[in-house]
Amino acid sequence: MNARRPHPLLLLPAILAVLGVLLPLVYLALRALGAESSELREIVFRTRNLELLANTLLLTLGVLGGTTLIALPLAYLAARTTLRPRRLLTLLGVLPLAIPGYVGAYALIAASGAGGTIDALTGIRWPGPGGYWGALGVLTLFTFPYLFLNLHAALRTQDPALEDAARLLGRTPWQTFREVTLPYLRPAWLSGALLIALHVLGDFSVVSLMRYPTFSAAIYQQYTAAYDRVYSAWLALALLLVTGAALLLEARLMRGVRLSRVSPGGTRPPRTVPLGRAAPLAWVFLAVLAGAALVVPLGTIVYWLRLETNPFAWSALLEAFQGALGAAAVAAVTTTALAFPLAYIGSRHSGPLARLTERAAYLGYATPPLAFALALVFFTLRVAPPLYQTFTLLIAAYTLHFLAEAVGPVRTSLLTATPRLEEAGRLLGLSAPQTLRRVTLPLVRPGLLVSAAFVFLSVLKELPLTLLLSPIGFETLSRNVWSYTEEAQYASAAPYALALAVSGALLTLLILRREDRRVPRPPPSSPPAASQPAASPPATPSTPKDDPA
Amino acid sequence: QTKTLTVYSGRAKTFVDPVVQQFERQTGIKVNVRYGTDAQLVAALREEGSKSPADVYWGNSVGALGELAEEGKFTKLGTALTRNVSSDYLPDDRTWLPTTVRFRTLAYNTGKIKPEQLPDSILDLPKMTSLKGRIGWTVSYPSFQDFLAAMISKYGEATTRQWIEGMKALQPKDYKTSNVGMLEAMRAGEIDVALTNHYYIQRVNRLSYPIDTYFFKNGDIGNLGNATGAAILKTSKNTASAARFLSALVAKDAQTFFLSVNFEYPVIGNILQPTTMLPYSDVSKRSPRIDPTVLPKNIDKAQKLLRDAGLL
Amino acid sequence: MTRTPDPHTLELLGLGKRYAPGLPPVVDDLNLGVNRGELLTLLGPSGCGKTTTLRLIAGLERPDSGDIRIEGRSVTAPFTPPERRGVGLVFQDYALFPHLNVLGNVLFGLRHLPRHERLPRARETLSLVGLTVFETRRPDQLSGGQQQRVALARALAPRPSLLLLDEPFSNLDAQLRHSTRQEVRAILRRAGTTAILVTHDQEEALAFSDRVVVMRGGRVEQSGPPHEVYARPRTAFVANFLGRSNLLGGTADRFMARTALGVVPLMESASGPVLVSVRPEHLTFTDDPQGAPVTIVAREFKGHDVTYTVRLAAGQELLVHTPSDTVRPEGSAARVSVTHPARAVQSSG
Amino acid sequence: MTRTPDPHTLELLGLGKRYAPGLPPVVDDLNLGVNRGELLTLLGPSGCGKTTTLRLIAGLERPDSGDIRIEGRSVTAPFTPPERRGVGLVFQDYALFPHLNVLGNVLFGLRHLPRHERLPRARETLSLVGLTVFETRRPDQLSGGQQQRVALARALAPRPSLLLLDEPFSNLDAQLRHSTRQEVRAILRRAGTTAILVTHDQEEALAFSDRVVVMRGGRVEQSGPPHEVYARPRTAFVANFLGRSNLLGGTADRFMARTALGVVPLMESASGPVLVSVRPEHLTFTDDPQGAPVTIVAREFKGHDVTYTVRLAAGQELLVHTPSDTVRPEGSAARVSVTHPARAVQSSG
Ligand SMILES: Nc1ncnc2c1ncn2[C@@H]1O[C@H](COP(=O)(O)OP(=O)(O)OP(=O)(O)O)[C@@H](O)[C@H]1O
Ligand SMILES: Nc1ncnc2c1ncn2[C@@H]1O[C@H](COP(=O)(O)OP(=O)(O)OP(=O)(O)O)[C@@H](O)[C@H]1O
Ligand SMILES: [Mg+2]
Ligand SMILES: [Mg+2]
Repeated sequence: MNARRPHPLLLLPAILAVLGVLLPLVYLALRALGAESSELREIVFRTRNLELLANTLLLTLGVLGGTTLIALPLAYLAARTTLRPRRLLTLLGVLPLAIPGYVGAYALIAASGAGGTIDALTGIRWPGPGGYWGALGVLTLFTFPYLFLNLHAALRTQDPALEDAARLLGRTPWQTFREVTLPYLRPAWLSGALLIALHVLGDFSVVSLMRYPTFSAAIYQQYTAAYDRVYSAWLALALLLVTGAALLLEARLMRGVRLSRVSPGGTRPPRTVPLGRAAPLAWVFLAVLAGAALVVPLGTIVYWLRLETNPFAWSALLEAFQGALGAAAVAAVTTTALAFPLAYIGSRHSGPLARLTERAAYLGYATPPLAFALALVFFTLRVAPPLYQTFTLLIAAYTLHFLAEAVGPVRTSLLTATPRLEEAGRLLGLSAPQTLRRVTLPLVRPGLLVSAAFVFLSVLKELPLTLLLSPIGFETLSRNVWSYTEEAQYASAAPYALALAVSGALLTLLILRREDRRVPRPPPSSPPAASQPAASPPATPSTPKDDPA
Repeated sequence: QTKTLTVYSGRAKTFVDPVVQQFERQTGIKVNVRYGTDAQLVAALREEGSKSPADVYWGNSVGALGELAEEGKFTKLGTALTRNVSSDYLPDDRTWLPTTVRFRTLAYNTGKIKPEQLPDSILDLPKMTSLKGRIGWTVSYPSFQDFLAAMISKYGEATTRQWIEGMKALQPKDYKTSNVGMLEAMRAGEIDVALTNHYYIQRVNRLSYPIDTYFFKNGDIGNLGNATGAAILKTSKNTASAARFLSALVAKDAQTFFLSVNFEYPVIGNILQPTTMLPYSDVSKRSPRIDPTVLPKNIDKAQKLLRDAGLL
Repeated sequence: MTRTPDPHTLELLGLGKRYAPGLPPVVDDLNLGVNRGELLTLLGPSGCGKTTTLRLIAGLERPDSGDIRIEGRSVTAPFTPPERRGVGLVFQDYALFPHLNVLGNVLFGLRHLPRHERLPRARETLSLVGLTVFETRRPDQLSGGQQQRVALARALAPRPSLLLLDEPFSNLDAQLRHSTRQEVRAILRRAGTTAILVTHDQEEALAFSDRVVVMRGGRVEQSGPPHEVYARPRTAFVANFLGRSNLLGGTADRFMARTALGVVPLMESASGPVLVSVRPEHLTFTDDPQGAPVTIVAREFKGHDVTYTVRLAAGQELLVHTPSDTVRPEGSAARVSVTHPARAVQSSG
Repeated sequence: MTRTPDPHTLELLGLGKRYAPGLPPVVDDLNLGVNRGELLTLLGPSGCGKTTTLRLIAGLERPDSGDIRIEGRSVTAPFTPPERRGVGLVFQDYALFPHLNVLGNVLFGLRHLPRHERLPRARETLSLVGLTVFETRRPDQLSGGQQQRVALARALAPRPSLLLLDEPFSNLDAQLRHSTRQEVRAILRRAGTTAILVTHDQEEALAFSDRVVVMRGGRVEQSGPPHEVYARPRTAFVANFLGRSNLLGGTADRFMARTALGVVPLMESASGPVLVSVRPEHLTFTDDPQGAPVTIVAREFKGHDVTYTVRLAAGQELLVHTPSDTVRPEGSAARVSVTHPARAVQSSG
C-alpha cells in the first residue's frame, strides 16, 4: 500500500527526530562561522589533513573487511548450522560490544610484551598491537558485533525456499550462498557496515592508543590541546562531509533492493545444516576469536583485580551499575521507538524525502559526541533551561545520537516483511496504528531487539554526552572505567569493566530468550484450547469483578 | 543561602571524591561534582556562559585554568586563601589557586638503560642518537604542550623548533594523550625512555614495572613543574562556600591525600612524603621558574611548531 | 438471476490505474456496477488487471483517475482507508500472518465482535474449510491448500458486507473446491453479502455467480448472466476465452455461413464476411460422408468426456468435445459435423 | 500409453516422513516406480503429502525411512544433495528470486550451458510461457499468474532429466492453462523427460499423463493409466475423488444391486452388501415413472453442461451431469435413471 503521505503517527516523531539531529549541525555551523583567523585556514586546509583522511579511509576499509570476515562466518554458524550450544555463539557475537574499545586496547596492550599478562601467566611474549594493524585489529574485535547481529537476524529470517530453488537449479551450497544468500544479506550488511564505518571514522581513543594517526584523532587532539571551539567545529564539519559521502554510497548500494517474499504462503524457518567434517575448523575459528575478543581482555581485567587489595567500594559499583543500566534501558526503548518511524518511512514510502528522513539519523551519529553534547548545552540553556542536566535531557541526547544504530536493523526487518501483511491487517478492520502494533511490530521484532541491544550497549559505554549532560551525581560504569584506566588504576577500573561485560552478557541472554520464541514450537500435543492464540488474550479475570473494595 | 556547591572537575574522581566527602562531613555543605576532561569542561563552561550552574572549577592543567582566567571567568581570590600556598605557582593576578604540583621528567626502563647514559639537559636529548626509535612522547598531552610553551618563553621559538626537529629525527613514538599507554609500551619493550609526568611512573611502579624516574639537572626545562588548580567562577551564587571549599583543598588533610594517592607534590609545607619520591624542596629546585600566566599564550605557538613539524 | 436494479452497492466509474508513469495502464477506463447481494465473477486472462481492480476497490491502491463508490458514497475523494470500507479480501498470495497460528489468523479480524462470540465464530469458519484440527499450527507448517483455506476463513469470518475473493480455490482439489465453493456461496447468500470472485476456472465462474464480467486489458469486455455470456459471446475474445470456442472465418448468408468446415447454421441472421464461433461440444464425429474430413491430432482424456484436437484439410485446428465412449487414435482420419447453430461474433473488441 | 517396463528412472521404496516426532507421518510407506520418459500425475486431497513427496525426491527433505533410487542408485544413503540429482522442481509457492528480474531468474539455472546458448534458451522458454515482454521486470511487479509462469520457465529451461511440477498451472486461466500444458507436455515428450505433475485439477491429470497415482494420507491408493483409474476405481475414495462419484450403499446379487436409487446394473458380478459408484454423467433425468423420484436441490451451470444436485426421498444427495439444454429450477421434482452399469467398490482403503 503506497499511501503517499506517512501516517501522522509516524510522521510527527520522524520530523521531531530529524530536527533534533539537525540541531548539532546548526550549532557547528554557528561555531564555524565565528572564525576569523588565518591560522584557522592553516589548520583546516592543510595537506596533512588529506593524509589523515587517507589513513582514516584505509582503516575504515580494513575494519570493514575484518569485521565481515569474522561476523559473517560467526553469524552463519549461529543461525544456520547445528553447531551447539548456540547461546555460546551468540554470546561471543555480542559480548565484545560491551567492552569499550579503549579498554580492549588497554587490555591487549597490558596483556602483551615483556611483563604483560600473557607473559606473566604463560611466559609467552606476544607482540603488542600497534600502528595500522593494531588499530585495525582492535577496532575489528570490538565492533564486529554490529555486523554480527544484523547478519544473524537476516540469516534467521531468510526464506529457505530460495536456497532450495538454487540448489535444484544446480548450485552447490557454496554457490547458493554466494548467489542467493549474500544478495539477501546486502541490506543487513550495509546497515551494520555503515555503523562500523561511522564508528571508525569517529574513533579517537583506540587509534590514539594504537598510535595510528587518523582524522578524527587529530580533531580530538586539536581540541584537547587548544580548547578552541572554532577549529574543532570546522574539523567536525569536515568529518561530517566524509560521513555524508559514506551515507550517499550506502544509499546507492541500497537502491532497488528487493527482499520481501513474492510467493504465496508462509515462510518456513530456515534449515540448519550439519557441519560434518568442517566442525573442527569452526571450533578453531571460534576459539581464536573468543581468545582474542573475550578471553584476553576479560582475563586481563580479572588479572588486574589481583593487583590491589584495597577494600573495594561495592556500594559505589552498585550505584554506577544501576545508573548505567537504568539509563541504557530507557534509552534503548526510546531510541528504538523513535527509530521505527524513521525506518518505516524510509522503507515503505518512496521518494527522496522519505530517504532523506531515514538518513538524517546517521548525521546525528556522525556528529562528534562532544560537539553533539555542546550543541545540546547551547540550545537547552537558551530554550529550556530547566531541562539542563536532567535525566530527560540525557535520554533525549542518547536517543538522538544513537538513533542511527537503531534504524538499520529495523529497516532490514521491514524490507523482509512483505507489505501485503499490513494490507491484510487493514482489510481485517484495523486502523493504520493498530496494524502497526499488531502486524508490523511483531514481524520486525527481531530487528527491534537488535536495535535495542545496540543502543543499550552503546549507552553503557558512552562518555562525552554522559559527562556533560547527566544530572549531577549521576554515576555510570563507563566513566569510572575510563577515568581509572586513564590514571593507570587498573585494579579500580577492573570491577567496572567487568560490570560492563556482565551487563552485556545479561542483555545477550535476554535477546536469546526472546529469539527462541521464534523457533518452531513443538507440535500441539496438548488440546487446542490449552494453548490460546496470541490474538485473543483469554478473558480470565484474575480477580472477581464484584470485589467490594 | 544555598547549601549546595557545584564543582566542575577536570580531575579524576579518585582524587576528588574523598576530599569532597570530608568537606561535606565537616561543613554540611553538599557538593555536586561534574567530572570531565579539562577540554570538555572548558567548552561546556563557555557554552553555558552566564547560565552556568558551576561555582568552582578544579582543573588539571595550567593551560585550561589560564584559558578560563584569560576570559575573565574567575573571581580574584582573597589573600586569606592564598596566604599559606607556595608562591611558586600562584598566578600574579590570583585568579586561581594551585592545588598540587607535578613535574615533567624522563622515564626509563631500568633493565635497558643506566641513568648515567642519559643527558643532563633535555635540550641535549636530540643528540642521543643511540636512543633512535626508543623514545616515547605524548605530543597531544596538555602537560607536554605546557612544557613546549615554557621552552618557548625561556629559549625562544627558534631553539624550540630546532629541538622539535632534532627529536623528530630520532623517530620518537607518539602516544598521543596516553601516558599510561606509553609506560605500558615501555614495560613491553617497545620503547626505553619516555617524556612524561612524574606521578605516572610512581603509579606504574605499584604494578612493579621496571621503570624509574630520571630528572635532568637542576633548573632544566625538562623538569618543568606544573600546577593543578582550582578557581571560583564569576557565575557562582555561593562564593563563600566556594572559598571554603578552595581552602579545604590546600588544607593539610587534602594535601596529604593528594600526595598519597597520586604522588603529586603539595603546595604547602610540612607534608610527609613517601621515600620513593624526592622531597619537594629538592624537586622544586630542579624546575626552572616560569610565570604560569605566560604559558597559555605560548601554547598556540607550541602547537603551530608541532603542526609545522607534521607532528600534530 | 440478476437482482432488481436497486442502487449499486459498488460502482466503478471510469477507473484508471498505472503502476508507474512509463508503464501502460493496467486498469483502463473500467466501468462496473455491482448490486447488493450480487455474486459477481471477474474473468480474464492472466495479467489483465483483475487483482489490481480488487486492490483498487479495497483501497490498497489509489486510482489515477475515475471514482469508486461504495453504497453511493465516493471512497476515492476523500480517500477512505481500507479498514473503513467494510471490504474483505482473500489475497491471491494469502498474506497469512506468520507470527500467528491458524486460529490467531482467523481471530484477527474478529475484534468488532463481542469477546465471547469470537472464538466460536473462528472455530465455526475453520470447520467450514476443514481445518479445525490445525488450529494451533503456524502457517508455515501447513500445505499449500491448507494455507489457502486459512486465508479464505480469515476473510470470511468477519462477514464483511463486500467480499473480494482473488482466486481463493486455486490450490484446492476438485472435490474440496466444489464443496467449499458451495458452502461459501451459501454463506454469502444467507448473509446477503455482495462478492466479487476472481477465478481462472470458467466452470467455477459459471457455477458460482449471478453475473460474469469478462475483462481484457484493464477493461470490461462483456458482462452478463453466465449462461447468456456463454451462449451469446459478443466478441471472438469472449467466445474463445469462455469455453474455448472454434473460430472460423466465413461468409454468411442469412442463417447459413460458408466456412472451412462446410456450411454452418447460424443462430441469428447475418451476411457478408463473419467470424463464426462453434463450441467444441457442438461438433461431433460422424460417419456421414457430408461431414468435413479431418485428421485426429491429439486426444485429451477428461474423465467423463474427451477433447480431440483435429485438423481440417485447410490446416486449421478445431476442438471436438465428445463423451468418452469410443477411442480414436492420434493420426487417424475422421469426419466431423456441426450439431447446433453457431454464433457470428465480432472479430475483436 | 505406458512404456515398456525398462528399469525405473525413479523408485520410491517404503518412503516415510514426519515433520516432527509428535506429528503423524505425512508420507507413510510410499512405494512408487516411475519409468523413463513417463509423465505421471500425483493426485490427492489437500494435505495428503504430495508436496512432501516431491520435496523428498528433490532432496529438500530427508526421509525418515525407506529409500529413493534415481537411475537405480540410492540417493538417500549416502545422501545425494539436490544439485546433484538432476531434478527440476516448480515450487507450489514459486520461490522466485526477489533480487533478480524475470530473465535473471530463468538464466539462473542455465550455467551448465555454454555461454552463448544461455540467453537464447532463456528467451525461448520465456516466450513459451508468454512472458517475453516482461523480461526486465522484477517478480514483485508481476501478476500472480505471471509469477507462476516465471517459476515454470525457470524450472523448464535447464531441461532436467526429471521434472517435478507442483501445481504449476493453478493460477493460469483456462485457455493459457490449456495451451501451456500442451506445450510443456510436448517439450517433455520431445526431450524424453520424466515428469511428475501434482495437480488438483483432475481433468488436467487425466489429460496430461501416462499414469495417474492417487494418494491418500501419505500412501498410494491406486495407480494406473488415467482412463483405467477413472473407469475402474478400486476404492470408494478413488471413485469419489476422481470425478465425484455418487456412492450408494446396497445389496448386490450378481449383476444387479438394490440401492436407494432402485435397482442398479453392475459392471462386474458381486454379492452381499456393497458400495455402488455411479458417475454423475451416468445418471439422467427421465420421464419414465420407473425413475427414482428426486427433488432438485441446486444447479451449477458449467458452460457446455450442467451439474444438478438432487435429493432422493431417503435423504441422500446425488449429482447428475447433463447437457445444458433444459433448465430445471431449484426445488422442482424430477425422476432420474441410471444409463450405464455401475461399479461396486471397496468402502475404503
Ligand atoms: N513444516 C511442517 N510442519 C508440520 N507439518 C507440516 C509441515 N509441512 C507440511 N505439513 C503437513 O504435512 C501434510 C502434507 O503436506 P504437503 O504439503 O505435502 O501436502 P500437499 O499434498 O502438497 O497438500 P496441498 O495440495 O494442500 O498442497 C499436511 O497435513 C501439512 O499440514
Ligand atoms: N507493482 C507492479 N509494478 C508494475 N507492474 C505491475 C505491478 N503489479 C502488477 N503489474 C502488472 O499489471 C498487470 C495486471 O496485474 P494484475 O495483478 O492485476 O493481473 P491479474 O489480472 O490479477 O493477473 P493474474 O490472473 O495473473 O493474477 C500485469 O501485467 C502485471 O505485470
Ligand atoms: Mg491476480
Ligand atoms: Mg502441496
